[in-house]
Formats: sequence, structure tokens, C-alpha cells
Amino acid sequence: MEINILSFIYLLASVTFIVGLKMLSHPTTARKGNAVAAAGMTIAIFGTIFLYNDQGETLGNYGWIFGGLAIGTILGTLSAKRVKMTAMPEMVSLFNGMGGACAALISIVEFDHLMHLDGMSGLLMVLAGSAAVQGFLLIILLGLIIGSVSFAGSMVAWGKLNGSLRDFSFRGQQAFNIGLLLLILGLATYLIVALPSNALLLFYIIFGLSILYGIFFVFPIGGADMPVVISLLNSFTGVAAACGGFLYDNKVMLTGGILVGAAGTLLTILMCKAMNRSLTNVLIGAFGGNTATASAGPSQGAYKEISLSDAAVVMSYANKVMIVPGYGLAVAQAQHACHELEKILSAKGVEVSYAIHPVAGRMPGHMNVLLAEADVSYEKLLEMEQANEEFSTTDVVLILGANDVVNPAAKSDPASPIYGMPILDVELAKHVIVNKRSMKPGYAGIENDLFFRPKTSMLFGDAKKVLQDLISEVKNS
Amino acid sequence: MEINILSFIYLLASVTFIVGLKMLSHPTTARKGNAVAAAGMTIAIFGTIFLYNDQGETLGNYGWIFGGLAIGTILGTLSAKRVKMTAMPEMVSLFNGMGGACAALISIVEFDHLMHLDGMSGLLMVLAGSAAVQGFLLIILLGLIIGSVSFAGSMVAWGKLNGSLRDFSFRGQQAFNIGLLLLILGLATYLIVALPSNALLLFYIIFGLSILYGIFFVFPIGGADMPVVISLLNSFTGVAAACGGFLYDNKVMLTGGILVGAAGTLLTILMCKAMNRSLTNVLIGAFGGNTATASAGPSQGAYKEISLSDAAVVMSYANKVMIVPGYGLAVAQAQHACHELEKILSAKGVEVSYAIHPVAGRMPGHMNVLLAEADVSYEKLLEMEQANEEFSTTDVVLILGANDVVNPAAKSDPASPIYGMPILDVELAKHVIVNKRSMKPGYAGIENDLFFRPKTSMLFGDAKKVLQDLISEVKNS
Amino acid sequence: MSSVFNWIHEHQAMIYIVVLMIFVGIEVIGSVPSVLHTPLMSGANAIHGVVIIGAIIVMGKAETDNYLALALGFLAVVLGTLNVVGGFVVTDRMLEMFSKKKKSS
Amino acid sequence: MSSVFNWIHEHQAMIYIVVLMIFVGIEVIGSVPSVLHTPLMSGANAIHGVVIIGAIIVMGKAETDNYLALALGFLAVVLGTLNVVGGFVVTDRMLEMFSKKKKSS
Ligand SMILES: NC(=O)c1ccc[n+]([C@@H]2O[C@H](COP(=O)([O-])OP(=O)(O)OC[C@H]3O[C@@H](n4cnc5c(N)ncnc54)[C@H](OP(=O)(O)O)[C@@H]3O)[C@@H](O)[C@H]2O)c1
Ligand SMILES: NC(=O)c1ccc[n+]([C@@H]2O[C@H](COP(=O)([O-])OP(=O)(O)OC[C@H]3O[C@@H](n4cnc5c(N)ncnc54)[C@H](OP(=O)(O)O)[C@@H]3O)[C@@H](O)[C@H]2O)c1
Repeated sequence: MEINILSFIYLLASVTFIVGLKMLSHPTTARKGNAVAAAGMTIAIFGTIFLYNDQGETLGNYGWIFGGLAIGTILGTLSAKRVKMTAMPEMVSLFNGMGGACAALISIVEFDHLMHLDGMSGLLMVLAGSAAVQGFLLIILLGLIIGSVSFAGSMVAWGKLNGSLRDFSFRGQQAFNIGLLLLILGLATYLIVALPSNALLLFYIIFGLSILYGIFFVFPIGGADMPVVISLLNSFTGVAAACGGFLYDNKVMLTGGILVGAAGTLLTILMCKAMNRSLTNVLIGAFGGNTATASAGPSQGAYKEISLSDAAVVMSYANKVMIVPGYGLAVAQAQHACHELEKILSAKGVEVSYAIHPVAGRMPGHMNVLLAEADVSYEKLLEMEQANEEFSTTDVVLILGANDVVNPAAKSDPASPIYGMPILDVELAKHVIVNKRSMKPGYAGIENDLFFRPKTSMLFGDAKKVLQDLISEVKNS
Repeated sequence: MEINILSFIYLLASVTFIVGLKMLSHPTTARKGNAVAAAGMTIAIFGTIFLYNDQGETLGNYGWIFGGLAIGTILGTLSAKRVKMTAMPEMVSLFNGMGGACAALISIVEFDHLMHLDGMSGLLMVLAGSAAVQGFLLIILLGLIIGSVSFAGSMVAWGKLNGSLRDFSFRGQQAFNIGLLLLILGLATYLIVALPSNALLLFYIIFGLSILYGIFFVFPIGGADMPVVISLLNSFTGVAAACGGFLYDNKVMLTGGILVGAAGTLLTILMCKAMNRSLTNVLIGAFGGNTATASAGPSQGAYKEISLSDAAVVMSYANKVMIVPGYGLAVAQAQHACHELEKILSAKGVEVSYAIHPVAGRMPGHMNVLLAEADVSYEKLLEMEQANEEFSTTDVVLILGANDVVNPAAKSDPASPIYGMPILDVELAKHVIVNKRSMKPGYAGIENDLFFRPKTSMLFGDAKKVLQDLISEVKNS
Repeated sequence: MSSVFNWIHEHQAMIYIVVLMIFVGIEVIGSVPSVLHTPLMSGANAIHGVVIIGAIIVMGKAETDNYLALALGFLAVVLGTLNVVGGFVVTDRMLEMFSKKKKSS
Repeated sequence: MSSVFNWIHEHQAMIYIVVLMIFVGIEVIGSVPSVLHTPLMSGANAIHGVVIIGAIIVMGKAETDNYLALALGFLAVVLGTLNVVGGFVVTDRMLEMFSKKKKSS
């Protein structure tokens, strides 16, 4: 009986996942969609705990299970609540890694179980013929490999995003990676087909190599591309979860996993499209290896600086100011100061709005989230196309920690790695003031010709500090 | 072995159905999509014939099967190739009815089979317990009822569209229909639960009542709403086919049937939306019963006529002429004459284009198909929104057999059954010439105030005849 | 109630397929332009002609002395084929019109 | 080759579910605006946390003297829960930002 109810609960949960994901992809219903999926997940979890029944065998170890759930819930909630908005992608990457690790662990325990079979069930297994065992092994290994790659890759992505890991690649890494992958697949095939006596050792070797592959897979990819990589690894974890569904003939794991696997893959492609790049281009790393040379180009001459007070004056007496926020603004946590400046300028009769490039920052929607946090009103945010129409009537463009998204090389230099990406045409405006800390390049690692143009003046310093100073200058002017 | 290949073929066919339907809903891929689905269907059919294997039992009666296939193919191809473009919806309705009948026949044979079970299989059936038999019966009856309703309904829709059946309804028909449906469901439940000794008789009674219900269901609905009804019956037949899938545990029937059931239902709703009406409104028949009164309103005064030669002169000396085609143009098969007139006017330097209302004619896209048949170029066809912008600069609007789609009551009279439907604002133009045969109303059965407006002149006669006369007049003028 | 859950459990796979197929059916034609409504309806109509497979099975399994089954099965095969073949051919003809139109533009 | 067909035949239901789910997954997020990419990724991330159910089964089935299984199972439950709970909470926080933004407009 219980198992019948559980089947129904699983069906319900599968439907909530689909409906939830559907709702998540529309702005007005997104939040409710998340809640719907979460509700489905909750009933699936508790249904499993209390109603699971495999030919009469129910679950035990309730202490351990609830202990694990409690610890996970507390840690998960706390870290998710505490994390700064700008560190969200790291957090997603971390959680994704946990899911991958979970899938890998399940495979490890099940393999261990398979190796130590004894009594009735062991006998049955052998009787059932090797084909069934091989299918079982295949799924266990798939879960192990995909889960491990996803785990290791996510950890590297996390490290890169929070700045503790630097890009790293060596000559021939591409070939090395492919070799490693082939080795893993070869060993796995051998294990399944031959089932040698040292299977357990082989299994752990495959495990280790998969972790290694995950690391080498993500390491050479540029930090700016991490959101794409995380999305890809996300769909990997989905497939790993689906392997669990095959393993236990568990429909909700199967459907949930495949759903994420498919949707995640499409989402990855959509993300690449938003940056006007192909997935292969991201993975083989136009930013990472090949074009390291491009960044070594010589500086294109001299740039002009502007003093804080001059900048304040220019903006105070402008009719229309456009602020272009970028990754630097997020790093400096200067969104509140930025909103402050906007309000003071508006009070002086200046028309202020924000030009939002779709891939400014480090994740899609980064700038929207950031400015929303500081209560900037929605109408003041202009999308790229809109903004590009407004620039020609703008007096001052204030660029705050943005770089690649205003780099004219994207339009003019076919050799540039960002060539073809649509950019904000700030040069249509009368003056361009650029705030950043140095002349160092942005995440694509390339020079920005804009900084050397006659219309441009540099205003060096940390975005938050500079904005605060600007505010007091404007107040006094 | 064969059965394994068949499973694969079925999987492939299911995928082609999905992909085909997906491609069918985009203009550029639609035709290829149809071919993809057809290919999937072909392999599924031949796969079944040659590879089917139910526990060792293969199919026989190849002569009958191929005979049936041949007859069906020849009849189907010939009638589909011969049918006039304007009679397409009737044809679809007819084919849909065939599918419904096929599903009902399958149920009849299987029920008969069940009643005459003997020997091993009969024993097995009884041993399997009544629950299994009941499930089987449920599916057989569902297939029978839905298939029969779809068949009978489609036949009535077909009759209405080709004009051999008139609308017909009586007071309390709605209640009668609901009662009939409840009776059918009640009898079916009784049959399943009690399995009385006179089951076979009961079965045929249910069959007869279902046919009756199908007839009474469609009869009161206005002929103009037939495309919507056909779409709905189409999704019914899909569900009936899916019942067959349950019956034979046949996945391709199941997936194909459910796919059409779901997509057809959505399509029905989309069609209603295009006419700015709700599905209930269509089914309960705002046009059919309730608003027969609305059509009885008195004529709103006098109308003006225009002579052929005057009409020819007005158009020849216009700068811009807009043609509004409607159902009457299709009935008169005047599309070629219409194209002819357009060419002659263009040769005289008049700018001519067509204003296409989305629900002009009797099926969505009717006018596009019709004019395409006469080789009218695509750029000359304006969609409603576009056309409405152009009317204010238009000198002459020539309305050819359109009525409801230019009825201002849709905007001004909340009591009108078509109130709320967007219309073509022909009155923005300088002159309006209306061609129809009489002052009779169009399919919504309501008066059209436009005909009595000062800007409007009537040009009575069959559209084809009138156009031919206009052409010679314009040539001579 | 419990028999409902039991039924769901026993036909799990079928039910999942049905539910997912409903989602697929709805999503797949989500944004169809209204000119394509008729060809799409017609194409869908041809696809449910898959019921022909049931007719073939009925026909192929009928005992050679069961004339009712033979006659009805034969009729079912003919009608099902009409649905399939006629459906696809009519749809193709409709779409041919559209593509002709496209080319001439 | 024949064993592939055999495998397909035997796991038919599962394969249909997988194939249909792939279609659903792709269709469902067909036209997502780019601002929603990150929350959607995060939400999907939470959903694949359904792997926690496997962890619970592993844990619940472990014999009480099999310390490896107990330890790894426990770790799996903790990690899986982190994925689920953290995933949904983070997504909700992101979307909260958006809805606040909407209201203030
Ligand atoms: N949004 C997405 O979805 C996404 C996803 C993947 C990749 N990307 C990539 O990320 C890049 C985004 O472009 P972007 O223009 O926003 O950023 P960017 O090109 O990475 O430039 C950021 C700039 O901010 C400056 N900066 C750093 N810290 C600062 C601080 N505390 N105060 C002031 N300035 C500071 C840096 O210069 P200094 O060091 O000299 O200060 C740097 O040049 C694009 O290449 C895009 O393709 C985006
Ligand atoms: N397109 C769709 O998808 C669809 C689907 C369902 C319902 N409908 C409905 O169908 C209607 C379509 O509107 P419509 O304006 O195209 O057509 P309509 O309102 O039905 O009017 C057609 C007019 O053509 C005239 N006519 C008939 N035969 C003629 C001939 N041989 N020569 C000249 N005129 C002739 C008729 O008047 P006489 O008898 O006086 O000649 C009639 O008034 C709407 O009510 C719409 O809601 C459309």
C-alpha cells in the first residue's frame, strides 16, 4: 500500500518539477515556480523516508537520515542566506558540486555493496545472468564518472569565482584532456566487460581519474566564462542524478535528473548566445589559452585623467547622465553609493539612467540584481538597445568598473576574442568618464582602446571610494 | 528478436511525431515536418505488419491487411488531391471521422473477442482477477465512446461545411445533451462493474447512444465555428487512439494519440482566442441558439448602390486600392479573377494590396491559401494590424464577399455576438465598395451597419461574375 | 482510493508517458502563428491516424472463420488508412500553397 | 546490435520517459529572457538535488555494522540536502531581488 502512495507522490513531484521550471522561466511567475518545485521536492523526500518499500524491505537508520538532513538544511540555509548577492554564482557552483558528490557517493556505496554480495541476493544476481549485472555496473560507473567530474569541476569553478584560483593551462592541455577522458572510458568498459578480480581497485582508480578530469576540464577556461561552465556542470549533475533513477528504478530521480540535464544543456547554449559565442569556443577557451597573446599588445598611447572635482562639476551641469555599471561596481559593493549619487544628481535636475549590458558582471542579470538590491527603480534601467539609442543625446557617460562591455574592439577588431559581441556605444555621448582602479584589462584580458580616445577621461580608484567622494563633491558644488 | 526491433521502430516513430508537430508549427519548416511525421508513420505501419509478435503469435490475414491498406491509400490520396482548396476543412473533418470510426471498430471487435473467450486465454483472463478485466473493459468502452462521438460529430461537421446540413437546435438541447452524456457514462459504469449477462446488447446500446450524442453535440453549433469543433474532435480522436495504445500496450499509439490529444486541445483554445471567443462560448453556441434573436433586428434604413462602370472608374483613378477578401470570394472561386483585376489596376499605376483578417473565410489562413492558389504575391497581403494603419491613406476599399470581419458592431455594440473581435477598419478609407449577392447576413447571422453608412456603396452579384465584368470595364475605361 | 493508488503504481510507466506527452504536446505548439492553425490541425489529424496500427493488429489476429472480426477489422484498416494517407496528403497540399507563396515573394 | 534492440525493448518505458523528458526540458525553457538565466540555472540546480532520494535509500538500507556505507551514506545525505535546500533558498533570494524591483517600478 505505502509503495502505491509513494508512486503517486513521485508522479506529483515530477509534475511540480516541470511546472516549476516552466514558471521559473517567466519573470512574473518565477518565484512561485521555485516554491512549487521546492514543495514537490519536500513531499518526495519525506515520502521516500516513510513510505519506501523494496519487496518488503523498508528503510532504517532514521537517526542518521534525519541527522544528515538537519545538518544539510541548517548549513544550506545559513550559507544561502548569508551569501552576498554578488557571490551568488559561486554559491550555485558550490551547491552543484555537492549534488555531483552525492551522486558519486551513491555509486561508491552501491559498487561496494555489489562486490560484497552474499547469501540470497548475491545468488539471485548471478542467476539473473551477467547482462543484468553489466547494465547495473554501467549505470553505477556513469553515475560515478559524471558525478565526480561535476563535483571537481564545480569546486574549481567556485575557486575561480571567489578569486582563490587563477587560470592555468599548459601546452597540449586539450590533447591531454581528451586522452584522460578516453582512458577513463576505456577502464570503465574493461571493468564492465571483464569484471576482473581487482575490480574494486580499478573502480577507485576510475574515481580518481574522473576527479582529475573534472579539474583539468575547468582549469583552463577563463573566469569570465564560469557561469556558462557552471550551467554545463549543472546539467551534468542532472544526468548523474538520473543514473540514480535507473539504479533504483526511481521515477522521480529519473525525471528530475533528465529534466535538468536537458534544460541545463539548452540554458548553457542560450547563455553562450547572449555573449555571442559558441559553446565550443567557451570550452576550448578562446579566452584561456590561444589568445593570451592578444592581451600582450602594446598600450595605444596616452590617456587623460580627470580630477574628482572636475568630474563632479561636469556631471552636475549635465542635462543627461548615463551610468554604465560593470563587474567592478559589484566587486566594490558600490551599488548603494551609486544609487546615492543618482539621487543627488536627480535632485539637481539632471536626468540620470543606467545602461545595462546583458553580460555585464559575472552572471546574466548581475547588474539588475545588484542595483535592485540598492533599490534603484526599475524604469531607470535601460536595456542595451534602448541605451544605445539614448547615448547620442547624453552629455556624460559614467562607467563604473565596466570594461569589456564598452570595448570598441568588439566591433572593429576581428582578431579580438570578443569580436562580434554587441557593446554599449558610449562614444556617441559627449563625455565619457571611466572609473576603475588601474589600466589593467577586464575579464577577457584584453586592452580597451576606449580609454585612450579623446572623449574619455579616467577617474582611478575603488568604485565605492570614488563614488563617495563624488557625492560629497556634488553636494558642495 | 523482431519484437525488439519493433520497439525501436515505435520509439523512432514517436520521436518523429513530436519533431514533426514541432516543425509543423513554424512556417519555414512546416512542410518538412509533415513529411517527417509521415515517414515515422510509414515505418510504424510496416514494422507492425512484419515484426509484430505477441508471445509467439504473429499477424496473419496479410491479404486483407494489404487490401485494406491499398484501398485506403488510393481513396485517401485521390480525394485529398482532388479536393478544392476551399473544401479543405471538410476534408480534414471527414478524415478525422474515419479515425474515430476506426477506434470505435477496434473496440467493438475487442469486446466481441472478450465475450467469446474460450480455452486457455479465457481461463487466464478469469484467473487474472476481475480487476484486470475491468481495466480492460474501461479502456475498450472509452475507445468506443470517444471514437463514436468523434466519428458522428465529424460527419455532422462535414455535412455542415459542405452545406448539406443546416444548423438545428431545440429548446433545452443543452440539458438534453448533458442528460444523454450522463446516461452513456452510467450505462458504461454499470457494464464495467456488474458485467451483466446481456453485456453485448448493453455494449451496442452504448455505441448507439454515443453516435447520437456526437450528432446532438455538433448540430446546434454554428457552421462558422466548425473549424474549432473539428479541432476539438481531432483531439478527441487522439485520445481514442491512445486508448488503443493502452489496450495493446502499444507505445506508439499511446504517444501519438496523447500528443494529438494535448496539442489538439491547445490548438482549439488558440483558435478560439484568434476569434476573441472562449471555447464554452463556441460550444454552448452564442451563435447557435441564444442570439438568433440578434439577427432578427430591423434593417437600419437605406443603402446606396453603385453601377459596374462607376465602380471601375472610381478604382481606375484611385491612387491606392485595398481589397478585403472574405468567405464569399472563396465560395465564388473568384480568386483568379481577383488577381486579374489587381494586375490590371497595377498596370494603370494604382497601388493595390489585400487586407487579410485572421478569421476571414472558414478556416484560419483560408484567404492566404486561396490567394496563394491564384499566385498573388506574398508582399501584397497585409495582416490586419498593418492594413488598419493603411486604410486612412486608402482611396477605395473593395470588399469581396466579406461581412463579419468588417462589421463595426464588433466595436460598438456590446450585445452583438461578435463584440470584442478585432475588425478591419475599412471606414477610415475614402470610399467603400461592397460586393455580395444580397443584403443577407454573413455566418454570424447578424446585420452589418457598414452597408448603410454614407461612405459605402453596394455592388450586388456573384463575386466572380462581378470581378470579370469589372475587369472588362477597367480595360475599356 | 487505495485502488486508485494501486492502479497508479501498476501502470506507473504508462502514466508517466501520458503525463509527459501532454506536456510535450502543449509546449511543442506553444507559439504557432494563426495562418498555420489549419495545416497544423490537419497534420495532427494525420498523426492520430496511428490508430491504424490497432486496426492492423485486430485484422492480423482475427481467426479466419470469424467473419464479424474480419469484416470489421477490414473496415477499420480501410478507414484508418484513409485517415493517415488522406491526412498527410491534404496537409502537404495546404503547405505547398504556403511555400509557393513564399517563393514568389 | 541485436543486444541493443533487446535492451531498448526491455527498458522501453524508461527510455520513453527519458526521451519525452528531454523534449519537455528543452521546450519548457524555450524562451527565457536573459535576466532570468541565473535564477533559472540556480532553480534547475536545486531540482537535480533530487539525487538526495538516492542518498536516503542508500543510508536507509545500510546495515548497521557496515561503517563504510554508513559514513558515505551519511555524507551523501548531508551533501544532497545542501544541494536541495541551499539551491532553493539561493534561488528564492535572487528572485526576491527581482520582485522587489518589480514592485518599486
Ligand atoms: N554577465 C554574464 O553573464 C557573464 C558571464 C560570463 C562572462 N562574462 C564576461 O564578463 C565580462 C563582463 O564585462 P564587464 O565590463 O562588466 O567587466 P570586466 O570587463 O570584467 O571589467 C571589470 C573592470 O572593473 C574594474 N574593477 C575591478 N574592481 C574594481 C573596483 N573595486 N573598483 C573599480 N573598478 C574595479 C577592473 O579594472 P581594474 O582592475 O583596473 O580596477 C576591470 O577592468 C565580459 O567579458 C563578459 O563576457 C559575463
Ligand atoms: N477563418 C476562420 O478560421 C473561421 C473559423 C470559424 C468561424 N469563422 C467565422 O467566419 C466569418 C468570416 O467572416 P467573413 O467576413 O469572411 O465572411 P462572412 O461574414 O461569412 O460573410 C460572407 C459574405 O459573403 C457573401 N457571399 C456568399 N457567397 C457569395 C458569392 N458567390 N459572391 C459574393 N458574395 C458572396 C455573403 O453574402 P450574400 O449571401 O449576400 O452574398 C456573406 O455575407 C466570421 O464570422 C468568423 O468568425 C471563421
